[in-house]
Parts: sequence; structure tokens; C-alpha cells
Amino acid sequence: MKHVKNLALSTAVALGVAFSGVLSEAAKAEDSNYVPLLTYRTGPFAGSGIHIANGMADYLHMLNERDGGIGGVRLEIEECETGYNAQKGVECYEATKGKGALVYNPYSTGITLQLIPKASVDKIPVLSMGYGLSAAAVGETFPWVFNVPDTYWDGASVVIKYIGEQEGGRENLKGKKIGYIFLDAGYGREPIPLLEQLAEKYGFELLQYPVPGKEMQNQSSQWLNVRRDRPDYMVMWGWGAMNPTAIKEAVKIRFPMDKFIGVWWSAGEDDAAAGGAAAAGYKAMNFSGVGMDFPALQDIKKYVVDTGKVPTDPESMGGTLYNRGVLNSVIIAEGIRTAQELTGKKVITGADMRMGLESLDLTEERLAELGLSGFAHPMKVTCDDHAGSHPVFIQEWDGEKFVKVTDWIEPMRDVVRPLLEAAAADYAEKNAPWPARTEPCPN
Amino acid sequence: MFYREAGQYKTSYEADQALFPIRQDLVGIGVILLVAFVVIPLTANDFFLASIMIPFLVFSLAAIGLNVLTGFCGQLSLGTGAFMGVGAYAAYKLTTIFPDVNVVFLVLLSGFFAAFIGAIFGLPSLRIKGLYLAVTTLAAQFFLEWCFIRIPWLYNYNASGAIEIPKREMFGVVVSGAEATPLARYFVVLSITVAIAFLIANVLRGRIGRSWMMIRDMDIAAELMGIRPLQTKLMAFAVSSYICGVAGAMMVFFWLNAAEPSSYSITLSFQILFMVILGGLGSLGGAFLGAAFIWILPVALKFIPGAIGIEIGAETVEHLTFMVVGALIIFFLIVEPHGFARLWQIAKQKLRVWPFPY
Amino acid sequence: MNAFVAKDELPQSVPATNSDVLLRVDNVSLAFGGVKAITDISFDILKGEIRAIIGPNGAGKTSMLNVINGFYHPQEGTITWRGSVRSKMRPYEAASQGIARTFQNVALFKGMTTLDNIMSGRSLKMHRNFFWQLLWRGPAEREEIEHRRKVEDIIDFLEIQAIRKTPVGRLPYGLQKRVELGRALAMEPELLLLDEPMAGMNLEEKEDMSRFILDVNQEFGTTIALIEHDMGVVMDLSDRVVVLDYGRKIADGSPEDVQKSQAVIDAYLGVSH
Amino acid sequence: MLYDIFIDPFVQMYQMPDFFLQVLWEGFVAGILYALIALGFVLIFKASGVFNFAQGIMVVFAGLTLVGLHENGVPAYLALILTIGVMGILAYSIERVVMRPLVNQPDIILLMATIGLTYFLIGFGEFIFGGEPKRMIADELGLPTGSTAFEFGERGLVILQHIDVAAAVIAIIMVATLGVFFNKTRIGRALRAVADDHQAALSVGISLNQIWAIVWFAAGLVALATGIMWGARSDVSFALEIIAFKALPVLILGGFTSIPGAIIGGLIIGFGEKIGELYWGGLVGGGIESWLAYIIALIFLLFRPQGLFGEKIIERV
Repeated sequence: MKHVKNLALSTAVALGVAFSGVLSEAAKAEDSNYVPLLTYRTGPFAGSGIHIANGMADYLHMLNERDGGIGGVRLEIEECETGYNAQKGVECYEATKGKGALVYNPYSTGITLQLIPKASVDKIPVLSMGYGLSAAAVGETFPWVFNVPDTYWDGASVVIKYIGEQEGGRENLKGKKIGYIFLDAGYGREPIPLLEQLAEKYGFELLQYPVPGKEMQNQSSQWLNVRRDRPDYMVMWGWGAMNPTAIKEAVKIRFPMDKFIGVWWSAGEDDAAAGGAAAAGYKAMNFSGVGMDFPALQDIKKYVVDTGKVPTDPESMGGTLYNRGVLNSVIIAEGIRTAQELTGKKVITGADMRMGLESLDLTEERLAELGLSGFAHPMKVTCDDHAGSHPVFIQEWDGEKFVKVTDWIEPMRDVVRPLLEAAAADYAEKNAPWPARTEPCPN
Repeated sequence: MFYREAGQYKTSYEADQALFPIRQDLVGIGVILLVAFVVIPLTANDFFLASIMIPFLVFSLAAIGLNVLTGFCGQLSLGTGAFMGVGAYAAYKLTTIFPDVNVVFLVLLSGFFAAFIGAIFGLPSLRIKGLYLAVTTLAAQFFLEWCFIRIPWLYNYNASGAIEIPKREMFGVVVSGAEATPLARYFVVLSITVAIAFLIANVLRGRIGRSWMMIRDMDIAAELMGIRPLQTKLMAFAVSSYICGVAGAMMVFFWLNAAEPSSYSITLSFQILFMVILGGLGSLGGAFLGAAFIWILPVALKFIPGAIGIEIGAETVEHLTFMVVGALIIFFLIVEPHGFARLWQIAKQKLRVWPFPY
Repeated sequence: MNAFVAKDELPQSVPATNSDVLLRVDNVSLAFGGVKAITDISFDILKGEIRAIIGPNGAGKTSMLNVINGFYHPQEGTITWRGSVRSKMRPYEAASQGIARTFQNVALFKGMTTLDNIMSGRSLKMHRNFFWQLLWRGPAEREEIEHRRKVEDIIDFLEIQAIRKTPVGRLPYGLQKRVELGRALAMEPELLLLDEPMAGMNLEEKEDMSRFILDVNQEFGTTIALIEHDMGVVMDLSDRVVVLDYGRKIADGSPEDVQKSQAVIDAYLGVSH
Repeated sequence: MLYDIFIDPFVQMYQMPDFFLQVLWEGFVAGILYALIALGFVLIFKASGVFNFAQGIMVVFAGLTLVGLHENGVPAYLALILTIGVMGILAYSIERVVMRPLVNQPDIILLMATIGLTYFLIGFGEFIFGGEPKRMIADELGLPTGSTAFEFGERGLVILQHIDVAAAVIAIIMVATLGVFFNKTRIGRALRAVADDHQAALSVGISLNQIWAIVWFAAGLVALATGIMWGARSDVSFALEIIAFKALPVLILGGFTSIPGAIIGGLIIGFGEKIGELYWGGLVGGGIESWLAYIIALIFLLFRPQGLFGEKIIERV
């Protein structure tokens, strides 16, 4: 035992020594643009996180392989594993920001919230594509945060609009019951103010079914409540293991699946497949293309997946979440390209990136050039509106795959925008003194 | 040889009861404080301060808090995370209600709220002991976590459901909020941690500390010696929760900047418990060693492969980290269940007799 | 010598005047579920005496001590302490009234040093509150040192100076017993209950312990009630002896009387009832 | 307010009896599943005094091994047998590497060791199987997946999931088998001897190491059954590890060492939780399931500190 103790002692010492050696940070390569990706392939939300992470990383790697980067400068891509954990997220941020990070994609509302105040201080923009703080759409208050193409409030308004259409007009919503099942965290709670406002406006009743993060896989109570309350529609804001469980439970209580609509984060194939054929009819919003019929995706397959440069399973390509990750990287890449054009520099900084993102204009033509025609709705960021309230579509699970069933639906901008502005003002007031915008508008 | 106390005589009980009766220890502590207050601020970069030292100190303080309860008073608690959360939310509410009051003062004040809640959840400890008590502290953990989500007043009705830390200054230096430099935050965290550590060391060597240890070592005998078990245990719960509450408030105010309820989940409770056990139950120094091990090891593991030029995916590193941390925990428990504090003693013993084996 | 002593002819102790009685136990019974540990026992302890409680294993001796210091609550009977009937009380209340004890299987605080263990006996006499303790310098330190002096006296008295800073878990059994006595003495009790203070000791250790007990009784005037199996020790030390068997009192009186009692002889030799 | 607390819930139960029955059924199924997890804890605690926190991750690990093997082309039943083998190896390794060197350590150290084991198995499991959730191969294992609806009154409906029925049946068979095993076989008797007194058991020639390996293996089998059942209800993923926490209140209620206690405790918690959530949860915004079980257990504990089936503790000095 004595020797083992010595071993333990020396292990402790060795670890200490090894660690002190690690602290010297790797110097930033001068001729590349550094993009850290905060991803999670572990932890309770890995099921959703892996596909997103693959999509994001693969597209950027493909640009390196195919085009040698962007504007002739290679991208240095580094993944940092957060496990959807706020502590690790901040640690990843601190560890990577010194290397000249251009932009952060936290993929967690919690981590996004922590990075928002830091963004303006460290001069590195945060891109929270379709998640995070809705109010961040107000560019005047949040010059460093981008949540293009849509906020959750846009999404919530689209759902209500769609349900209204199904009922033959929004006036018919009066007296209807709409159930809202959500992950009981900042993420799931965000849409509630808007839904409540719409409930008042159109006279429907909003029923809330929170799912605690720990109980994601144990939702029988929530769905029993649904069964008792018999809502006409169910709307879901779920993530990770919550989605498949909810869909299974819905099947179990024989809820009419065609009246069950999820947000774009509840749109994974794995999620719906959990309910099997009985889940056919389940709908989810989406703003990125489904399937592999895009030249850019074929390029990803050809340049990086088939050559074994990335660990992606070819089967999973073209899925909703994978493509979502790709879209995220398309926005990053276009932001970098725009920034390069605006500044004339090849190697850009976080501040340049911010200008690039604020001038982002992903037109139909540009999408076609990228080999992604029809992959997403054209999107444009303005200094005033960092989300843009872009249209989204609804896809339906046919038992085997998702099929697009509606055309692009415009969010209710008139309802969403005032709420966003009020929320931004509220945020600034609660976090007083919140810095006023000093960054000039690049366009 | 190097660590020899022979020839140091005490001529008064005062000297004998000092915190560091042996000269080498006193010098050692002096050197550590010198490094902490002078050398590190002068040499360390922002990453080291913000991602290593600040979390390390916050966790050390939390580990001291739990150590008071578990290590000194023998009451096993799995609700540390929630008690830290109470401190954080209390401090957040206090800064909203009293925006002009010094933020460090409010952070220290917030601990009292945690102490109060901790004492309430300590009540069952009179009837429930050991592992059963540990499981009941989970009731505190889950109930409080639920409160953090369900009582919007606690987070000022923020749409995000999280608390976000405003900018606050002290002596003209920004100490909280995003603009605060790691250095400023480091000094605040370091000062609070060191101050509380010294104060609690005083309590532990006096009557109250002894009464906790009496309850820990043999509660029946303690009661027969005139110790009131409920009062003593509740006091331990309150003091422990106070310290944890301050640590929790520091965690969000001077480290994370924003916190969701999930920041104070059961995972955090386990993290702190690991630090206490590995550091050594009933050892204040051990709390620091344990915190260093549990916080710094995963960070180090994350960077070691890159530093020695091995390319492995971020998720593989994470998996390996889990495996290594888990395995090392078991390894250290097997080798030395009394933690690093005991290993340190053994090391001192070796230095004392060096170069002879005994 | 009578071959047979009827129960009602038990040798009785000389009736004492009320003021001399420190503690009186009247008709106490204690049961755990269906198991009767003590049945209808009465006896008293006089101020300043050494009272022995003896009996075969399982006679209910330790239970009796537990009843006296409030750890068990008897279902029937009363306990009169210094002339007033004691209501149901918690052990810490008994301690604050001046009852201290040692245990059959040493119940020291294993993680603490000898010094701290004995200091713990001073707990009831120390009063500086939490905030003085935080500061240490000043009143808390002065109080600590004042009591440290008293504790050092006890350490000198018990001749355990050398193990002052040793964690008690590492001490041999005999020394642990001695430290435990020290801890009880530190409480400056009026009544000291000793549960087999000499169990497992060799002759030399027993002699030391006997000397300590006598010194405590004579120098400090502490009343002592002790349980002991070594008859030689009991007969030498004690002023009066009460004998229990199967939870009942079978004899009470001076050592000489008790020795002669047939009931006692039967109980020890195992005559069938 | 008082009406909402004391009257309305019962009115609702009376007015919608079909729904109340459904709630009871869901409570029953949840209770059975909680009892299964709790059973894993009890087995190990009884034999070795180890509070095995790793039971939750063992559930995930067993489930993932089964599904993972099947994904790699192993037929379902063969995969099941292989998984049982894997759990055996795991049990043996845990006994050999973790438990044996930690004999006679305090409770808390053993508890920490199992939490360390949890960390290790999380990393190891994700390393091998990846972090994404997997679909349980219920169909392939011949488990029923449909559902039957019973008409009840006019528009009443009680839906029974076949998989839930199967879960209940399997759980009952499992408990019965374990009961027979412990009461009728030589190893079972040895195990009870060990539970009573380690040293006495050692002195009559019972091998502690062997017994421990066996209980860890038995707990592994229980974990596998739990993994299949929970996996079929949702998915097999690492988020499932958390269900271990659901078993803890059950343990407090039933006592750490009582197998009937685990089952009855599981049912009480299952029923209590579902009825509480559905009839009273709405009053405070719902989602009270995450702590209700603990509060129920805590209240029980204040009156019976030794749990429902534990023996009354008589303290001695």
C-alpha cells in the first residue's frame, strides 16, 4: 500500500507539472481565420447536438478542402465541447477568445445569455441562429448579437398563423384550446409572452405543460393532462431527448398527430421516428432545406465525408438538424466573405465579422451560387433588425421522412417587433448601465 | 530534514493554539498568499485568471462550506448546488432592490438568505441520519431548483428565465458585469475566499468547531456531554449554507455573468462533494486541493492532447475526460480515502525524516 | 450464614436523611418493545459516596445508567435529583445539571486529539458566541486559554501529557479509557457515572485507574456511580453496592453484606430460579 | 383556494372516472418501473452496504449495449444474451477493481466510489456507443408495442399500452424470481447471511467476493430489464441516467434493505406522484413531479426514520 501511496503522490505532482506546461496558448496562425465552434456531442442533449455539430463543422471543412477557405484564406476550425453546460461553455469561450475568434455559436440559450454582455466588451459577435435571446434582434440595443433568420416569437406567431389557416381563418381561433408543451427552461419559456398576447387577441385559450429538464424522458403526467384538457392543437418547444419522448407520448394518448406542431428545434428525423408510423402527420416548423438535393451538400459528401476527413455518418446527412448546422455555417461563411469585401482585408477580426454579419444579404442568386438554391429563404440582416423575421415553412412527418407541406409563411411582424423592442428596452434597463450602441452602421 | 519542527518550543498556550503553530507552515502560507496576491496577478494571462483561478477559488469556497457540514459536522448533504443557487438569486434580487449598495457587501449579505434556507432544510437532520439524510437533502435540491424556475420574481420576470449580472463598480473599478476585467474579479474572489477561510478556521478551532466534530464523531456521546444536537446541527447547516451561498453568488457575479437554474443543478452538488471527499473530509486545506483537482484536471485534459500534438475530436476528449476523472476518483478513494489532505501529511512526514525512510 | 435469604429480607442500606441523597431512583421500569430491560428498581446514591452497580451480563446495568442520564426514558417510576423529581429530559439537560459519564465501549471522539477530547468536556462552561469565535483574537481566545489551563490540570492529574496532541483513535485501549475519564472530569460533574472503567485492563492499569477514581472522589468530592465486573475492585472501592439480575434488584448494601447475600451468589453462580 | 385544494380534485376524480383510472394505471406503471430501479439499489445495499449511485448509468449502459449490438447486425435475442454476458463482466470487474479494495470503508466513501463509477461509465458508454439517443428494439425482442383502449361509460376511454403491461409482468416475474432465488437457493441464503453480518458469514465459509459479484450481476440484470422498459417508453439515451434519482425517494420510503419495501415504496411514489401532479400540480404551475416524491418520502421519514419496512433502531451506548 505504501508504494501505491507514493504513486498517488507522484501522480498528483505530475498532473500539476503537466498542467503548467499546457497553459502556454498556441499562437494564432497569421494567415487564417479562426472560427471556434461551441458544440456538444455529449450530455443529455447530444442527440440533437451531434447533428448540428456535424453540419456546422462539415460545411466549413468542405470550404477549406474545396476552395481553400474563404477569399483565399483558410479557416481554422476548432470545436470546443460544452456538453450544453453553461460552466463549460464559458470556459470554452475564455479558452478560445484569445486566439482571434471571429464569432461564437453557443447552441444553448444559457451559454448565449452569458456571452451576450461579453460580446460588446471583447468585440466578438455572437450568432445564435434561431435561438437565444429573442430581444437580441434589436440591433440598436444588441449590435453584437445576431439571431437571423428568426426569433422564437416569429416562430410562435407562425404557428398560430398556421393553426388559424387550418381553422379557416384566425377569427375561428376564438374558443379553441391550444396546448403548449415546452422544456422548462429559458428556452421553452421565451415564447410564452407572445403566445399569451396572441391568445388574448384571437380569443383562444393557452394551456401550458412545462417539462422539467430532469423529467424529459418521463412525460406521462404532462400528456395525461393533455388528455384531460383535450386541447385542439399542441405546440411543442422541445430539445434533445424531450422531443422523441413527447412524440411517443402523444401517440400513446392518441392525440391527433396532424394537430401537433413543433418548433424548428423539434424537427429532427430521430425525434419523429421514435413515434414510428403512428407519428405520421406530426408537423414542425423549419427554415432550412431537407434532403441531399443540393450541390453544396453533395460537395460536403464528396470532399470531406467520403474522404473520411470528418466523422459524420453519411446516413445522417440531409437530415433537418444536419442541414440546420450547414445553414449556420453558411451564414458564418457569408459573414466572413462580406466582411472581407467591406474591409478589403483577408484575415479579419471579430469587429470586422460583426460588420460582415450586419451587412449579410443572402439573396436567391447568392444561394444559387453557393449551390444551395431553395435551401433557405433569402435572408437579410439590417442594423435595425438582426433577426429579420424571415418566413418559415412547415414540414410534415410521413412516417419515414419529413415533407414540406406549406409554402413560406411570414411571421406576424406587426405583433413581434413591438414585443422585441419592449423586451430589448427591458433588458437594457435591468442590466443598466447597458452600453449604448457606438458601432456605426455599415450599410 | 526540510520540514523539521524540532527545536521550536512554545512558551504559551496562545502560541500553541495558533492557526499555524509550526514555523514552516506559517512561512508556507505566507508564500502561497504572496503568490496568490502578487505573483499570479503580475504574470497570469486572462484565460488563466478567468477560467482557472476564479472558478477554482469559487469552488474552493463552496467546498469549504460543504466541508463544514459534511467534514466537520458529519452531515452528508447533496443539496449544495441549490444552496449556492439561493445565494446567487438572493444577491441578484438585492442588487436590483439596492442598486447603489456595494456589490461585494450584497454578495456577503446574500449568504444569510442561504443560511436561513439551509437551516430549514437541516431540520430533518435531527431525526434522520447518514445516507437517509443525504437523500432527503435532495428534496432541497430539487424543490429549490423548481423554485428558481417557477418563481419569476426571483429573476425579475426576465423573458430568458435567467439572471444577468449588471455592471457594478467598487472604488472606481468595475468588478461585476461583462466589462469587469478578470484581474479585478480575481482580486474580489480571492479576498472573499481568503477572508472567509481564515474566519471559519477560527470557528473550527474553538468551542463551536469542537461541538461540530463531537456530533460527527459520536453524536450520542456529544449529547451526553451537554451538546444540544439540533442547535449544533442547524448551526452547521446555517454556516455551511452561508458559505455556499456566498460562493454561489460569487459564481454568477464574478465568474459566469449569467446563470440559469440549471447552473445550480445536482451536477454542481456532486462536483462540490467530489472536491470535499477527494480533498479530505474535515480539512480546510483539502478543500482547496480538491477544488483544484476537480476543476483543473478536466481543463488540463482538454488541452493536453492538443499541446502534445495529438489530434482527437472534441467529443472524444470529453469522453476520455469523464473516464479519466471517474477512474482517478476511484483510484484516489482506494489509495487514500482520507483525501489529498492526508497525502499532503504523508508528504510532510517524508520531508521531515528525509533522507531516511522512517 | 443463612442458606436462604428471602427477597423481602434483602440487606438494606442504612436509610439516609433526605439532604444527603443526591439521586434517588424509585420503581423504575424500562422495556424495549416486549423486552424488559429493567423491572421496578429503586435505589439511591448519596452525596460523596462511591456507589457500585454490579450484576451478571445483561442484568440491565448499562440501561440503568442510560436512564439516569436521560438517554432512555423509563416507562414507569421516577428519578429524584437533588430532592426534586426529574421530568423526562434530554441527555444534554442531564449534562448541564452535573451528570457526566464514561462508556462501556469507549465513546471518545475518534477524529480529535486527546487535548480536544478533554476540551470538549468544557463545552457547557464556554459561552463566547459565534461572532467572537469568528474573530478569535480577544474574548474567544482568552476563554479558550482559561479552559485550556483547567484541561492541562486534568492532563497532569491523569499523567497523559505525552499524548496531548495524539488523535485518540491511535491510542491503546487503556489510555483511551483514561482520556475518557479525563473528558468526564473536565465537566466538573457532581455525579460521575463510570461504565466498566477497568474492562480489558491489566493489573497495573487497573491499579492506576482505581487510584484515579479514589482521588477524584476524595480530592474533588465527586459522587461516583460505577459498573464493574472485577469484584476485587468493586469491594475495595465502593461504599455501597447494588446488585441487579435480569433487570431486577436482588441486593443492595455494603460490599460485605452483598457478598454474603445468597441471591447474589446464586445469580453469579447460575442457580436455576 | 381551499375549494381548489380540498374539494375540486375529488370532484374531478368522480366526474371523470375513466381519466382517474388512467391516472392510476400510469401511476402503477411508473411505480413498477421506479420499483425496478430501486430493486437494483436494494440488492447491492443489502449485500455490501454500498449505496450504488451507478444503478442509473447501468440502466443506460445495459440498454445501449443491447441496442448497439443489434445495430451492428447481431440478432435481437443473441444481443440480449450477449448483453447479459457484458453485464456479468461488468459486475465482476466492478467487484474486482472497485469494491474489493474499498472493503470496510465508510458509507460515504463507497457512495463516492459509485459516483466515480458513474462518471467512468458515462465516458466509456459515450466513447463506445456515441451520445445520440437510440431506439429500443422492442419489436425485435418480441415485446408488444400496440395499445388497447377500453370503452368506459359514454365517452370514457382507458388506454393500456401493451408495453406497459409487459413491463408490469416482467417486473413481477423478476421480483418473484429474485425472491425465490434468495429464499430457496444456497447462494441466496449465503447472501442473506452476508446481509445480516459480514464477519459471521465469512466465518462460516461464505466467499464475500463471490456474493458481491453475484449481487452486482443481479443488479445488472435488473438494470437491463429497466433499460429495455424505459427505453421502449422513450429512447435509450444518456438523459435516462437521471431516472436513478426517481428511485431514491422510493428507497427512503421502503428502507434501503427491503425488497418488498422497494416494490411498495415504488407503487406509493408512482401513485402519489401522478395523482399529485394531475390533481394538485396545476395549483402551483405544474411540474411538481421533480420533487413531490421527495417531499412524500421526507414526510414519511419524519414519522418513521427507518423507512416503512426498516426495523426500529434502538440506539445503544
